[in-house]
Amino acid sequence: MNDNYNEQLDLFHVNLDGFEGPLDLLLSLAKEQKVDLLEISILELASQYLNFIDQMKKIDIDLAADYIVMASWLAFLKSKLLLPDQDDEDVSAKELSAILAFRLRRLEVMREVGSKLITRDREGIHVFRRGMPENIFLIKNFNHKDTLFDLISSYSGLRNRNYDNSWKPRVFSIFSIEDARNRLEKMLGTIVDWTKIEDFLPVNNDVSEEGVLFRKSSLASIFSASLELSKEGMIEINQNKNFGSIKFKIKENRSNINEMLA
Amino acid sequence: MIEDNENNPLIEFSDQIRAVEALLFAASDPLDEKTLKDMLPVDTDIEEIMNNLLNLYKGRGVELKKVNNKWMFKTASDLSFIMQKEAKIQKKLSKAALETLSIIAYHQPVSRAEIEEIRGVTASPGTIDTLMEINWVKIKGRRKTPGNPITYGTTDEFLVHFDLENTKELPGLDELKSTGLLDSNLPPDMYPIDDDLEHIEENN
Amino acid sequence: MIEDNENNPLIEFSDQIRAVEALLFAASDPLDEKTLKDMLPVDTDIEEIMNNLLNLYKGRGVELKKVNNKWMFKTASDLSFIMQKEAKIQKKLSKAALETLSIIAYHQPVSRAEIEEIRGVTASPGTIDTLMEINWVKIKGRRKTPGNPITYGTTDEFLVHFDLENTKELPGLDELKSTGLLDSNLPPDMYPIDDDLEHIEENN
Repeated sequence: MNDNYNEQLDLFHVNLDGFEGPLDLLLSLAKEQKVDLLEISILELASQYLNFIDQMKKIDIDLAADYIVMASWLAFLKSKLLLPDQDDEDVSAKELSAILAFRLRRLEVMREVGSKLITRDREGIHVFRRGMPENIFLIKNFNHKDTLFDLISSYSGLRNRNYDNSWKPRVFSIFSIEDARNRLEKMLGTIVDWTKIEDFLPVNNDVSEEGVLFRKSSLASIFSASLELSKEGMIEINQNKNFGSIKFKIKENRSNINEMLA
Repeated sequence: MIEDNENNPLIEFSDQIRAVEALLFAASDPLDEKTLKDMLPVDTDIEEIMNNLLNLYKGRGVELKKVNNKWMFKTASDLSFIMQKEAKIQKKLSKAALETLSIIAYHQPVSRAEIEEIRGVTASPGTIDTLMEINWVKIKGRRKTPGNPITYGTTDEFLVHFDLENTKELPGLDELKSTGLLDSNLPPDMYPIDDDLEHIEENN
Repeated sequence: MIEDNENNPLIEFSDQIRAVEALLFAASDPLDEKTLKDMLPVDTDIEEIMNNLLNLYKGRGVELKKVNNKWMFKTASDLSFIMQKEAKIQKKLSKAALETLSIIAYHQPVSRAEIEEIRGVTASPGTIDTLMEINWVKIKGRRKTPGNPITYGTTDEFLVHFDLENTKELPGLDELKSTGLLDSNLPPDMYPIDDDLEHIEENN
């Protein structure tokens, strides 16, 4: 395991790939201090972690949330450690440091016992059971090897299989800009005076989510189409004040043309 | 009766004898003498070892046997009443049986028609029978709906075998999702275990 | 060295001992004393039988071992150098899986949330699954706290694989318990003493 750590330390300035999360990173940084975890300087450790994360952010913007959360917590802890103790605090900076040291030590011992476990005499590697088991008649269900895992994974597999999980995008009924332009052109041919934008909207009294979306999209599309038409010199747009009502009117010369065409 | 190590002739046995004993015990097939010899030091007198082992296991619950020039341990033939002659019971349930069992476990009390609906296939007639034969599934009663279909549920033996205290200990939909076993897009209305499961009164 | 049956103490063994020997040999999986007893006459002193078998197999190539109050035969561990030739290649556990396994073993029964808390990362789906699939980890039940989370623990297979008689024998368990390192929160004796506060400020 130690060799593994040394390898990771070499990679410190490169990436986070070798780490199993922020606690793992902190533990590796702590080991760099080369002191007993119980005597570790949490302030120094917090600074190291924050520096490391800062460097990482320059290379990799997609830093996992776990690391960012730990960084902000450590920044908080660091500021608490540097400031004089406040009386109204629920938890003292020292207590928070102790909790962090405890968590690091706890993770470390879990790794230690893991390496102890894995080096024991293991069945199927060092030690073996009977290679030719015989069926025992008298023990009921003895020969059934189905486990709970088999049962629940079978159920999950069944559920996954029967559920159509292909993704279908939701189709919204919206009023396209193209439709809006056609509608505006048609209506402005018959309207001569300044007319509010709302009067151009298609009638829709649907109160469902769909209906609301349709009305919002028609307002947006009519407005966009009006900008297009105005740019082309076909209509005039008027708004007296901020958030005041928007009005359209066909351009004078254009209405004449329309009359001539009509 | 063997009282202590001083009187136990076994500890005098050479490591080679111990090794052959272990190899034959762990082997999944009978081993011939050449195979055994290849695993042991060159000067090993394999015949003497086999003779020693033969004597050692004579009259015991487990005997050393030579079959087709290969050696194997076998339980003594006079104890065969304990052993099953042939493996009648499969070691693992078939996929269909395991699926049916899981549906019964999660949806009990459940009728055959409902099982078929969930599995999306017509149940083969033997599947539920098999599960009832090994006593993991039982008839729970009849549902008080038209046709009064028979409903099925799991037995205490099922709980014992799968080391469950009760069927509520089965992981629920959310838990299956968090393990990654279940597609996380499954709609929530497919939640398998009804919280009121116990309150559904069936004719037991 | 055994010359003939007259000098072989083994044939004096009662049929009951032979039967238990045969059963444990045949089973390959650990069997508990109750199961063994159920298959023998009512007056059987199972403890005496086990003591006899333990003595008989002491120092042999095949040894009798106790796992979670169940009995099984296994090859002697000092013969591993020969047996390794027979060993099938085992999948290597990932660092995350071994860490998760250790946490489950030493903290059992333990919930997924607690495992994540100790590891300081969100568990990738699949880690606990893998451990359940190789049958080292099982669902222990639901905790009677809000949310009733499922808790995990180790199986008999885990004990067999790592040559442990029971979970109390996990290496270093007592020491870890006494130092409070298996507690879920900071143990009381690890709380900092307020008098030292100025000292820490000076240091930094």
